[in-house]
Order: sequence, then C-alpha cells, then structure tokens
Amino acid sequence: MEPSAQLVAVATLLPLLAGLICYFLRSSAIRSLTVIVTTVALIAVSLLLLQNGPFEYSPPPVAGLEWNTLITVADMALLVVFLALGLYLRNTLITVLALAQAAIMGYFEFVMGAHVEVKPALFVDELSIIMALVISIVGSLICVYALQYMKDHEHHIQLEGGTRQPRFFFWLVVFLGAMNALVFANNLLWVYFFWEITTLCSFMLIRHDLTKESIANATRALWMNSLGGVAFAAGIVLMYERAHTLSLKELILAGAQPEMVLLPLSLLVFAGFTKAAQMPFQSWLLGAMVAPTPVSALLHSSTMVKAGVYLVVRLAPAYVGTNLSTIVALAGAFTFLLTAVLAISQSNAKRVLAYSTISNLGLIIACAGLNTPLAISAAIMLIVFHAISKALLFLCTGVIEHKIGSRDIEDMEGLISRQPALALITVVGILTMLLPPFAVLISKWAAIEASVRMPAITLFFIVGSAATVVFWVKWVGKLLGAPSGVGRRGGTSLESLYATPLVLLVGMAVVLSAVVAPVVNAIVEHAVMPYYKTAGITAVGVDLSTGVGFITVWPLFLVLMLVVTPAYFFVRVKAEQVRPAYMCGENTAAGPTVQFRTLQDRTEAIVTSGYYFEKALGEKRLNVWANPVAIALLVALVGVVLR
Amino acid sequence: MIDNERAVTPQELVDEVKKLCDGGYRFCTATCLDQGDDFEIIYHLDKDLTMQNLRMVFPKEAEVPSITGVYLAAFLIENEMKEMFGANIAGIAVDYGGRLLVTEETLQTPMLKSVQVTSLAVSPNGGAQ
Amino acid sequence: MGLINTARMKSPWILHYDCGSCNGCDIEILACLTPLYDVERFGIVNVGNPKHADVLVVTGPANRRNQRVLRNLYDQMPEPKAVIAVGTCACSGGVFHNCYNVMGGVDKVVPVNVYVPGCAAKPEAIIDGVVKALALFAPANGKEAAK
Amino acid sequence: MPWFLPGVLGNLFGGPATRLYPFQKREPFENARGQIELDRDNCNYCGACSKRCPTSAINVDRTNKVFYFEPFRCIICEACIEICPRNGIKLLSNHRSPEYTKETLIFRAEDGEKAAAASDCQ
Amino acid sequence: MTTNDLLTVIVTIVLGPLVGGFLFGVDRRLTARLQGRYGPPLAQPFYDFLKLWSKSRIVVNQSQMMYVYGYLAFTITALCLMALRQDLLIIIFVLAFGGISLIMGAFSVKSPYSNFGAQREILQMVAYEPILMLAAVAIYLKTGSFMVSDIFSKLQQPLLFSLPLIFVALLIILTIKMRKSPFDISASTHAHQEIVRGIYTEYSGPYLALIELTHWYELLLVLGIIGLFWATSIWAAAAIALAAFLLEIVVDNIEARMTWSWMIKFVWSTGITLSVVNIAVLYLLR
Amino acid sequence: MSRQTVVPFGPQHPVLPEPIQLKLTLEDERIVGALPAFGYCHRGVEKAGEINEYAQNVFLVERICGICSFIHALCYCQGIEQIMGVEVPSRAKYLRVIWSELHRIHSHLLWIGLLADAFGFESLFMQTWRYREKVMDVLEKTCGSRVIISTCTIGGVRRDISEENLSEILSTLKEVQGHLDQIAHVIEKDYTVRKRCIGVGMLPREQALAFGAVGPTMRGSGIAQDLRMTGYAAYGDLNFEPVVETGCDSYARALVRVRECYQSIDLVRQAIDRMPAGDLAVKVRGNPNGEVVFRVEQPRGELIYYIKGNGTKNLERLRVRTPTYANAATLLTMLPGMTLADVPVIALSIDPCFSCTER
Ligand code: NFV
Ligand code: SF4
Ligand code: SF4
Ligand code: SF4
Repeated sequence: MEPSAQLVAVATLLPLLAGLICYFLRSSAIRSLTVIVTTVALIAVSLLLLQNGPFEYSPPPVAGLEWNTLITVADMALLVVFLALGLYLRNTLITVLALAQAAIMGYFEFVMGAHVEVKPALFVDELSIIMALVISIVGSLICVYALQYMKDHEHHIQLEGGTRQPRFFFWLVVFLGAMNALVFANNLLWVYFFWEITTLCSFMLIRHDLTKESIANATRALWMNSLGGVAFAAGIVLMYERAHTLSLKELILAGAQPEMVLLPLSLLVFAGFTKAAQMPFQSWLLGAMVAPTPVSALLHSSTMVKAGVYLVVRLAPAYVGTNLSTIVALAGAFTFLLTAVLAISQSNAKRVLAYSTISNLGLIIACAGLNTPLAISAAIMLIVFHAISKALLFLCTGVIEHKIGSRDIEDMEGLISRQPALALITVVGILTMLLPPFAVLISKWAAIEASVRMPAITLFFIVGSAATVVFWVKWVGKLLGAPSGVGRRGGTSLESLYATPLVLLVGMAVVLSAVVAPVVNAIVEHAVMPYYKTAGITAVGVDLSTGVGFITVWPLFLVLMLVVTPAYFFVRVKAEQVRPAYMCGENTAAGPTVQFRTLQDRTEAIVTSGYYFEKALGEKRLNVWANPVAIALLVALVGVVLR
Repeated sequence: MIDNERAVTPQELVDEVKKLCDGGYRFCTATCLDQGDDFEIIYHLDKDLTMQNLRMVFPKEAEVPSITGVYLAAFLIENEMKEMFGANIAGIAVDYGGRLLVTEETLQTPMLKSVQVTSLAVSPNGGAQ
Repeated sequence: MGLINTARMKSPWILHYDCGSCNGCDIEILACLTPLYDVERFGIVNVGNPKHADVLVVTGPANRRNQRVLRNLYDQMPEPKAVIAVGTCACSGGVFHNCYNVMGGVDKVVPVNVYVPGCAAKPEAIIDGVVKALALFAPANGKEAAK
Repeated sequence: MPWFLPGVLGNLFGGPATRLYPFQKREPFENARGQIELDRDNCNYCGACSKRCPTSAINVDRTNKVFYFEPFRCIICEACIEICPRNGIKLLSNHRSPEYTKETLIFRAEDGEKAAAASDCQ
Repeated sequence: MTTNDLLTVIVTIVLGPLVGGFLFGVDRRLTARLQGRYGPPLAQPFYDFLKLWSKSRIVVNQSQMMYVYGYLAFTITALCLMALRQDLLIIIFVLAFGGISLIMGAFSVKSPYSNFGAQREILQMVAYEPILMLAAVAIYLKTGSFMVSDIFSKLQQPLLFSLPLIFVALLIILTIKMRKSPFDISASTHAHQEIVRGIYTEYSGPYLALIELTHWYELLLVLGIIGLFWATSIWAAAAIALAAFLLEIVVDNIEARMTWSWMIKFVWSTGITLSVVNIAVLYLLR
Repeated sequence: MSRQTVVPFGPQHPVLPEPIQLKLTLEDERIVGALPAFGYCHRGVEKAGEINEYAQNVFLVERICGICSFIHALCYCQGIEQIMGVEVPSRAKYLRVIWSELHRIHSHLLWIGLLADAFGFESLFMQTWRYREKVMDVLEKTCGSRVIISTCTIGGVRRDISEENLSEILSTLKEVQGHLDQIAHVIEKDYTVRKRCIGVGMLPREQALAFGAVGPTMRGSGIAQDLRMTGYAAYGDLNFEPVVETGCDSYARALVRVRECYQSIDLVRQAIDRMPAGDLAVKVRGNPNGEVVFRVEQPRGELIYYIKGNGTKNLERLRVRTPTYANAATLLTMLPGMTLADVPVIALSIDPCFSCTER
C-alpha cells in the first residue's frame, strides 16, 4: 500500500474503530482519550494527505471479496435498515422511499445485471483533499468540544438512567469516517453508499435526545434525505445506462457531457440539493437544531450538508455551459437570497445560523452553476472558510446556551460584559463571516465578480449580501451592548475542552484570512485547473486577482491592527469620564442596570431589542410563495434536461 | 350657582353621566372644591356649546366612583383631584397613584385650603412686606 | 490654545431645556434660530443632546420633577460648558414665586453663568446672553467657564 | 415633488432676511416693555407698587425710604406703573442686558441722584 | 506599493479633510441661504471640529471609542483605495466595514436612541449597498473590469452617457450617504429627529470630532464615485461631483424626512429598477 | 424572549419643545403601547391664583402659557367681569378680538413650523417662522412685547391701537397672507409632507367625541364646534364659520390650522372694519363674589375657566382646563399601531401645550 493509501485508510477506518470503542467501552475517560487521539490522528492524516498531493488508488480485495461486492451488500443492508426505520416510525413516506431505493438498486443489480468495475476506486484530487481537511480538522475539533458539551448537556436536561454518550459519540465519530470516505470515492455507487450512511448518522444524531420534537425532526430529515437518495439511485441507474460509466473521474475530466447524460446529472444534483437543504428542503436542517449543539455544528460545517455541495461542485465540470448549469445557478442564488432574508426575522441564534448556512450553501451551489473557473474557486473557498466560521459560531452558541441558559439573541445582550472572552470570540466569528478582509467575504467578492456574466445572478447575490448584513450586525450589536461603567464584570473562565476548539477555530479563521493568497495558490488553484484549464482566482504574490478585479489583503489587516491594538490595549477609561447613556434626561446613575425614571417617578429598566420585521419578512409570510418557487426551480432543474 | 347645574349623589353619578354620554354629551372637565368637611366636584359636560354641570357633594373621607368607565378622557382630571385634594376616587382607568403632577418632595395635596404655600421671594430688607 | 479658544467661541452648540416654563421664552429661543435672528451666524446649533452641547440654555422656574432632569442633562455635558438662564422665571422664579411646585430659578439646581432677564426674554436679549456666555470660553476675556 | 423649490430659490436669490443683531441694532418700538426704572424724583416710597407687584420684585422700606428692586424678578408687567400715584416708575423700551450675577438694585432716598447701589441677590 | 502610491495615499489623507470640511462649510452656508438665513462662516466645520476635539472625553463604557477609530480608519482606507484606483467592489466592502464599525459602536452602549440609530443605519446600508454594487456591475459591463483604473484608461466616452439611470440611482444613494432629507433616517446632521442624534447619540467631544472627520472623507469618497461618471478628465469629474453635491443640498431643503420603510421601498423599487433597466440595456446591446 | 423595546420619549427630546415623557413600548419600530408621564411643567398656578389678589391673577394666568397667553387673560377677565357684572366698552371688545386673532395666527404659524421640524422639513420651518416674525412685530408694536402681550385687564384693555397701526396691521396681514399661500401650497401639494401626515394618527369622529377632543383636533375629525360661535368679546358681531375637515388624521388637523390662519386674518379685517371708537376700559371696584364657568376658543381649542369668588380680594378657587388637557387623552388611541417616526407628527398634530395643561 502506498503511503497515501494508508492515510486514506486511517482517515476512513480510524473513526469507525474509535466509534466502536466509544460505544463498547463506556468509560468516560476512555471515550475522551479515544476522541482526542482520533482528532489528533485525523488532523495529522489530513495534513499529510495535503503534503502528499493527489493520487489514485484501488484497494485490493479483502479476504477474496471485492470491495465492490462488499459495498453493494452493505448498501442493501442499509436500505433494509431504512425500511425497518420507516416501519418502526410508522412513516409511510420513509418506507416507500426506502422501498423505491431498494427497487432501483435491485433493478440495477439484478435486472440490468450490471457489474461495474470502476478503476480507480479512490480518486483523491485537490478538492477531495480540501474536503478531507475540512472534515478532519473542523469536524474533529467539534468532537473534542462535544466531550465537554455532552457532559454539561446531560446535566442540563437532567438525563435519567445511564449516560447516552457512548451511542452519541459512536455516531458522531463514524460520521467523520463516512464523510472522508465519501469524498475519496470515485465510484458513484460508493459515493451513494456513504451518502446513505451520512443520512443514517444524521438521523441518529438528530433524534439523540429522544424528545417528541427531536424524533419528529429527525424523521423529517430522514424522509427528505431519502428523497435525495431515490434521486441519487435513479441518477446512478440512468448514468450507467447513458454514459456507461460510474466513475466520477471520467465524468468530470471529459468536459461537458452530452445532453443525454444531463438527466442523470440533474438527478444527482437534485440529491445534492436535498442534502444541502436547499429550498424547499430547508426545513430538515432547521429542524435539526433540536439536536445537541455539536451535532448542529457538525451538520452545518464539515459534514452532511457539505456532502451535498461537494457533489454539486464535484460534478460541475460535467455540466459546464449547459442549461442545467444555469438552473443550478438560479436555484442556488434563489436559496441564497431567500434564506438570508428569512434569517432576519429569527431571534433564535441556532435558527439564524441555520438559515445562514443554507444561504451560504446556496451561494456555493450558485457558484457551481455559474461554472467558470473563478466561480468554482469561489465555491471551494466558501466551502472551506464557511465551515470554519460556522463551526465556530455553533460552538460559541452552544457554550453561550450553557452559560446563560438561552440561545435567543435577545438574551445575549451585553454578553461582552458578562462573558468577555466568549463574546469576543463569537463577535470575531461573526465578523469573519461578514467583513473584509476575512476570507468568507473575499470568497463572496470572488463570487460576485464571477457572477457578472449572468447579471441576474449578481442581483440575487448583491441583495442577498445586503440581507446578510442585517442579521449578523444585529447579533453582533446585541453581544456588544454593554451597560455604562468601566471595569470588566463577571465571566467565568472557559473549560479547556471548550476553549481549545474555539481558540483553534477562531485562530484558523483569522490566520487563514491573512494568508489567503498563499492558500489559494497552494490548493484552490490546483483544484480548479485540471477541469477548467485556467485557474480562476489567482494569487499574485500577496494579492489575489480574479482577472477582473484585484485585492491586496494585508493593508486591510494592517488597518485592522491599527484600530484594535491601541484601542484594546492602551486606551483606559477613568471612572470619572463615565456618564450614563442618554435617556432624555431621565436616566438613573451609571451602573450595571440601565434604567430610566417614568410614570409616578418609578424607575424602570430600558429594554432594547433588535428589529425582526416579523410581519413583512417572517417565515409565514415568505414561505408561502418562496417554497413553490423553489419547487418550480427544482422541476425546471430536472425538466430542462428531460428528453 | 352656575348655568344648567344639577346635583347628583355619588351613587347616581355614574348612571347620570352615562345618560348624558348616551345623549351625545362630550366630557369637558371636572372641578373639585374644598368646602371644609366636604368636597364638591362639579362635572362639566357639553353638547353643541351648551354646558351641563353635575354637582356632587360628599364628605372628604367618602369614596366616590370614577367615571372613566364612561369617559376614559376623565382619567387625567380624576387623577389630579385625587392627587391635589386627596379625594378618594376609586377605579380610575389609568391610575397614576397620586403622582401625576407632583413628586414626593412637593407639598402633598397642595390644593387643600389647610395647606399653606409661602412665597419663595424673600424680601431683601428682611421681610417688610 | 488660541486656536482652540477661537474655535470654542465660534462653535457653541446649545442644548435648550424647558424646565417648566410657560413656552414664552422657549419660542423666543426658537425664534433666535430662525431666519430673522439666525444665531447660526455665530456657529450656534441647537443640538438637542446634552452630550454634544456646550451651552445649556434653560427656561422656566425649575419644578420639582424637572430638576432631576436638568441635573442629569447638565452632568451629561462634557466640559467646558456654560449655563444660560433665559427669562425671569429661570432667573428667579418670576411670577411663579408663590407656586408650590417651583424651586425658584434654575440656579437652585445647576450653576448658572449668565442670567437673561425679561418675560419673555427678547431674542436680542438672548443673543446678548449667548455672546456674554461665549466670553467665558476664552478665559482671558471673562470668568472661568468650567467650574 | 419640488413644490417648495420656488420658495427656497427665492430665499437664495432674495438674500437672507437676517437682522444682523448685535452688529446692527434696530430701534425698539415706542412703548416697548423693555425694562422699568425708578424715577427717584417722583417717588415718595409709599409702597403701593410693591403691594401690587405680582412677583414681589419691588420691596419698599417705608420707614427708611429705601426702594429695593430685583430686576431678575421683574416681569415688566407695568402693574407698578399703573398703580403708582406719582409717576414714580418709568418704562424704558430697550431691554435689560444679561448679567453674570443677579443683583438687587437699592435706591435710598438719602443717596439723592447717586446711582443705585447693587447687591448680590441670594 | 510604489513610492507614487505612497504619495497618493499621503496626499489623500492630508488633503481629504480639508476639501471635505470645506464642502461641509459650503453645505451649511448654502442651506442657510436656501432657508433665508445668513448662515455660519465657511470655516464653521473646522471650528466645530477643533472645539469638539478640545472637549473633555466622556464615555458610556470603555470599548465605545474603538469603533470610531474603525469607522475612521476604514473610511480612509476606502478613500485611499479609490485614490489608488483599486477594485470598486473592494472599495464598497471596505466602506461598508467602516459603516458597520460605527453601527457596532452605537450598539455597544445600551442606549435606546443609539440602538434605534444603529438599527436604522443597518437598514440604510441594506438600502444603498445593492445599488452601489449594481453600479459597479454596470461599470464592469462597460469596462470589462472592476478596477477604477480601467475607467480612466479604457473609456473614451463618459460613463454618464451609457449609464444615465445608474447615475440617477447613485444620486439617491448620495442623499442617504450625506444624511439629507428625505433620507436622513438614522441620524441627521443637525436637524431634529425622533431618535435624537440616532447613531451618534452616545458619542461626544473628541469622538464626535472623529466622526465628523470621517464624514468629510466619506463625502469625498461618494462624490468620487459620482465623479467616475465623467472621468474623462479630473476636472470634469470634480465638476459633476460638485453639481451633484449642490443638487443634494437643494433637495434636502425641499423635502420632508421620510420613514425607513418608505426609504427601503423607494430605494429598492426605484433605485434597483433604474439600475437593472440600465444594466439590462447594456447587457442586451453588448 | 421579548422582542419589545421600552424607552422614554422625553422629557428632554429635540422634537418635543416641551417636557413631557411618553413611555413607549415598541416592536421593531411599531408602537404597541404609549403612556404619558406628566408633571414636568407643573408649577401650581391654581393655588397661586388663590394666594394672589384677583387683579394680580391676570399677570399670572397670561403666563400659564406664552403661546396662548392673551386668550388666557381674556378668558379670566371675561369670567371675572361676568361675576361682577361689568360691561366692557365695545372698542375694548374689538381690540380683544384683534389681539386674540393675531395670537391665533402666530400660534398656528408657530405650529406649522414645528410640524415641519417634526418631519425634518427644516426649510419649511424656517420659512414659516420667518413670516411669523411679521406678526410678532405687529404685536410688539401694538402691545410693547412679543409673546406675553399683557394687554387685557379686568374691565377692558390696557393699550389702544392707533389708526396708523391698524392700517399697518392690515398691510402686514396682506403680506403674511401672500406668504401663507406659499406655505399652504407646499402643505397641500408636497408628496413627502402628505406621505408623512395622511393616515397618520387617525381619530375618527366617534373617538374624538369619546375622548373629549377639542379645537382643531376635533374639527379635523369633522365636528364643527368653535367656542367663538358663543359670541364672547366681539365675536358675536363678526361673520365666520368653524373650519372643518373630515380626514380625521394629522393631515386634516394641519389643514384646519392652515385654514384657520386665513379665517383669523379675515376676522382681524372685519374687526378693524367695524371697530367703534370709545373707552378702553371701565374702572372695576369691589371684589368678585360668586362662581362662573367661562369658555373661550384658544388656538388649540376650548379653554374653560371656573372662577369662584367669595367677596374678598382673593379668589376661593381658580380652575383652568386648557384644550391640551382635553386633547392629550387622544394620544392614547392615536399612537398605538403607528411607528416611532410618526410619534413627533402625531404628538404635534394635537398641538400640545403642556405648560397650559399642567399649569
Ligand atoms: N393647551 C393650550 Fe394653550 C392654547 N391654545 C391654552 O389654554 O397653549 Ni400653551
Ligand atoms: S420668563 Fe415669562 S415668558 Fe419666560 S417662561 Fe417665564 S413666564 Fe414665560
Ligand atoms: S414708585 Fe410710586 S408706588 Fe412705588 S413707592 Fe414710589 S411712589 Fe409709591
Ligand atoms: S413691572 Fe410688574 S413685575 Fe416689574 S416691578 Fe413692576 S409690577 Fe413688579
């Protein structure tokens, strides 16, 4: 086995092993140790993979069994599990969808009698490596965080009976392995198998708390993803029938596929949409937030939904320049805009984050649809940087929730004086999503510049970005809104299992932004080059160029340093300089509570809240027409290529 | 004696006012007077520029009903009478609890005849006024 | 310091507060801002926010509920600052001297630098008063403004 | 929408309406209520004005023949002028100028033509 | 960065406030004249600045001032990027950073009026950002690039000829950015408002001085963007910017302030329609 | 979690010329609750009115408010005159009308300016106040002072208006009318003004009655009631009709006031036309004994004085019910449902005067 292959084996099988250890050796110490060791190993492995670069590999048969056969059998077993789940949950939809998948796969195996041999079995290019990096680094940091979180969580919900953590960590860690395997696989059948595994993992994790709500939401997630599964399966069958190959590598290296093949492609893209929770499937991801926060973090940043966009981006070279591509761009852009607007009316932090995720995934998908080298570069950059910032924000929300007992943005008011460190990290996290010179925005900039070839898409991007500002800034404002006075108050220190992932993630978000040019140079350019011949976004020294635009990041960082350093470290305010806030003259003395005098000379607390525009932009108001439009777009997605 | 005046008892008050209200009268205001042991409240109502007055006399400690149930607009004047005279008006719709106009530091129930106010102007020659 | 003093004298931003006046003096202050008297000639702007103001222009005799507001507003103004009492009421309580809720002049509540008499004080008198107050911002020309 | 455009343009080209007070002073109107002043020649310190004054701005010490006047208390209502039997108080049409301190003006009969003494008011 | 670039940056930073402050003086004087008043001296903004700068520092809490530095620094950065003829979108983003910094500052104190101001400022931003970006897109369609330098180097004909509707949309944005009626929603320069000084309510003395200073830079930047529409020569650009500036002052004096909901509706419907129509025409004629 | 905002609006607030606090509860910027807190202007005038001699009270009541000062004095004097059975010379009655109406014009112009300021139309504010100064000049010329004109006294008036000044009043009013045309035109036509006022602060006719609204607030809701119709002073001799608008919103109230300016100009003209020669005042002797309720029309509506004398030089009771006292309650129904930006407009639409209200 060549070294890279060994790395792949570790990246995919170690999580499985670790999961089993967690499951069977129920001691919490062993569990922590396992998770931490796995984390370190996965991070090391992914970095080594990066160093070794792309490669291809087909594993030899194990014990005389072809891997293909193994996976087909496992796949069938998985479908049986789904079927059983459908029956157990008494959910006809899931049952039917599981049956449909089984029927399609059965048809493929037995009726068509296809016996596909795909060489190489593993196809690891720069994109796969980038995905692996995201999964292994961001994903495992979340697992570390979960060690502390689940302790607090079970304490918090006053779980009765024994701990349910072994089960939880089993699914959590296995999830990472499945994701790694998914991005390395070349055979669409394999991809499909791991795809279904992630569906199963997410189902198990969402319903982990076994409350009524979590079970219901998990069920919704399951059926929606099963729908994607059916599309995937159908896509495979049609693909084989029309293109006579199931090798991703072949599909994408051949350039734009003939029209015949677009139908299976569109089905696969459809599957990607369900997994990436694009409208109208956003509800499963929104519902998924009932799960413990690490699950949300994992689903939103490095796994699950990223599998969806991975597939869409991965296949992009195969449908470049087609109508399908245009519809993908439109659908993505539509989701980007609408979910960004929907996020405005939310005050539940996790829901805001969820909408923001969907929105960003929409952006990525729209970039895939734009399908120029620049757009694809932007998409890849977004996948990476969004994962980091979003994981960070979910983790922050989780800690905040445990510290203040609420995940409502309005309740987070003044966190900066209650939990300074935590609030600061959260604020930085949000700013990395929102502002230049941070990388998410740089990616967005690239996306906008890429989109100008379709000004309609640009319009969606521009308006969506404006909406994005509203909910992020509102949230930042809440965190920062401190009462009058000097001197830091309160604030317990963060547990190290919380602090480590948070600090690492926030560090990554900032440092990677600062060195975005070399990063682009080292990986993103190579991830695009092979399929598009040109590089899209290129690094010119320390600058980035999109061909139509240009940015030098370091001066912006310099300015940022100039602002923050003196203000934060040197300016000290004396107590006698402090005055209470303006309250029309009826303020009370400066202090931790902000009050004013009113009727009958009584004092009353000032209450300030953000604007939510519930009436104009609430879910009730928008979903009524947005979901039908999204469905129409999906119909068009499959429709334009029907022939 | 003022024009169009009628005496009412505290018990009849609300009914009488209701009748006038139904008759299309607009509530203007009320006036409270300190008559030694009694309070006198005159309710002024108007219809087409003619005024109807209801005069109600009651002992100072007696409780009288509020008419805010009929005319919400009366809440200000009732609060004021309560505050300035200490009239015991029960059930005012928006009750300022005796703090509509004055604060704790001010003279309480200042409009009572028994409360004396002194001028702030101190004469420079030692009070030869 | 010369330049700074000039700037201070040329840019007095006022905060007008009605401390229970009869509106007579207030509308005269407003009239000062309007075309016929236009005190913006002297850089005067009515800012309506104590934190931005240099000169507090008070009318009215200061009543007991209002005095805490006046005090708060005064405290929220950054140094150097001046207070002008406009109108007889604000100077001494004037015609309201025997009203039970009146403190009798705003100097009972905040230190007053310039008293503008008149009931109502005429716009010309108010302008004179402001000019007098401005002299306080250049310490050589008058008394120390910042107490 | 620009209904007010002629108005503002008229202002712009018509020149400002500003009276350049204090650089150019307008003559006060005849009989304008600017301030009151004691005419010592006529006053006999009877105190009638002091009783009528609604603000107690005037105090008269009848025994010592002293006339105290607090200009920062006076509302220039002319009541004293109307009541005075001897035309002892005059109305001036120019306004009293603002001061840094409130002073009481003291007119003593024995001081004759001397200007009023001033004392800081409390 | 060449020496030449460095020089440009220094000149921008030094001359910017002089020109900007003077323009504000013109604004004050002209406004007064339009209202039939005499008005302050032209140097009034500088007096105001110096006075504010010399006032004692009072704050509500200890982090409040940092955001003002951010507002100033990023606005200057945006202006410098403009002077260096960089990417238009980046300029817009950096300018937005400045604005967001100010919003964060307003949020960072628990004060009702500054909170209102901040919320409204976000809405203003939401209203004008898309139009600015659409203008950038339209310019791209003419020059094939987002670089300001290409507007100067690649075009024979002023942009105004091909982008008249975009120009009108930008004039609307200019009103918002100059905080003039009918769009002085989040804080108006000196007029009275239901939310007091809105976003500036809690800043005073030297911090307010810095905010004023930032306005001077900001004004130059938006006028610069307006100037791009006649970029055949620097003088023509200055002339058209000045004309737009004067127009805004007149408009300020003949309209009432509108509400933010009306502003969003108007800017998005009219502004975006104008932009989109203009872009569509360009796109189809290409 | 609550998404409400609770803030004080006032007492010191740049759009409120007077100290009053509205405790606002908002959702986003939509008002869900508004409660006024009073007492920032309360001095205690009614009590002082019992301490002062009844003749001195004239100076006190005209300082209840500097905007409607003359009419306060008028109402008080007429009330006392009615108790004491004093017949006022008819020239004095006409002079009272002239000053009342000049006061109304200055009050309404002032209000139009403040309204313009409330929705940020600074130049309109400046314009209105610029022309208001013409009226102020006339007042100063005829009375000696600008706002507290202090010309009414028990038994008549204190100053006369010479023929020369009468004709100057006429020419000034002509000029003011011309400028008023311009301002009225802007208010009637300008899109932004209409947008900010129409439909803002609805007060349907029934509500207006139930809340006891008076004056232009009531007439803007379609109720034709004007105390001047009772014919106090010399109004009985003059021809006029109450100004009514039926829009029931802030805009209707604005129009009522604009049209009342014209009406007042007309009334001054009529009064000057018909003014008889004669004495200015009669000497009043003795002390009032008895009670009276007297009502006059202020710029803001019905003003009620209840005066009770007991035969001494001090009054037994002086009660003042000012128009804003009646109108203030309507804010409770007009504010909820509107937005924060509408607060200044709605508050101003009743032309509030809290120094009157709280005395
Ligand atoms: N409210 C009131 Fe007045 C009037 N008009 C009156 O009585 O203004 Ni100050
Ligand atoms: S001084 Fe006279 S005009 Fe001024 S507020 Fe007092 S009473 Fe009114
Ligand atoms: S001024 Fe007249 S009333 Fe007063 S004391 Fe002198 S003489 Fe008597
Ligand atoms: S003018 Fe009036 S206030 Fe002044 S002293 Fe004479 S009576 Fe007193």
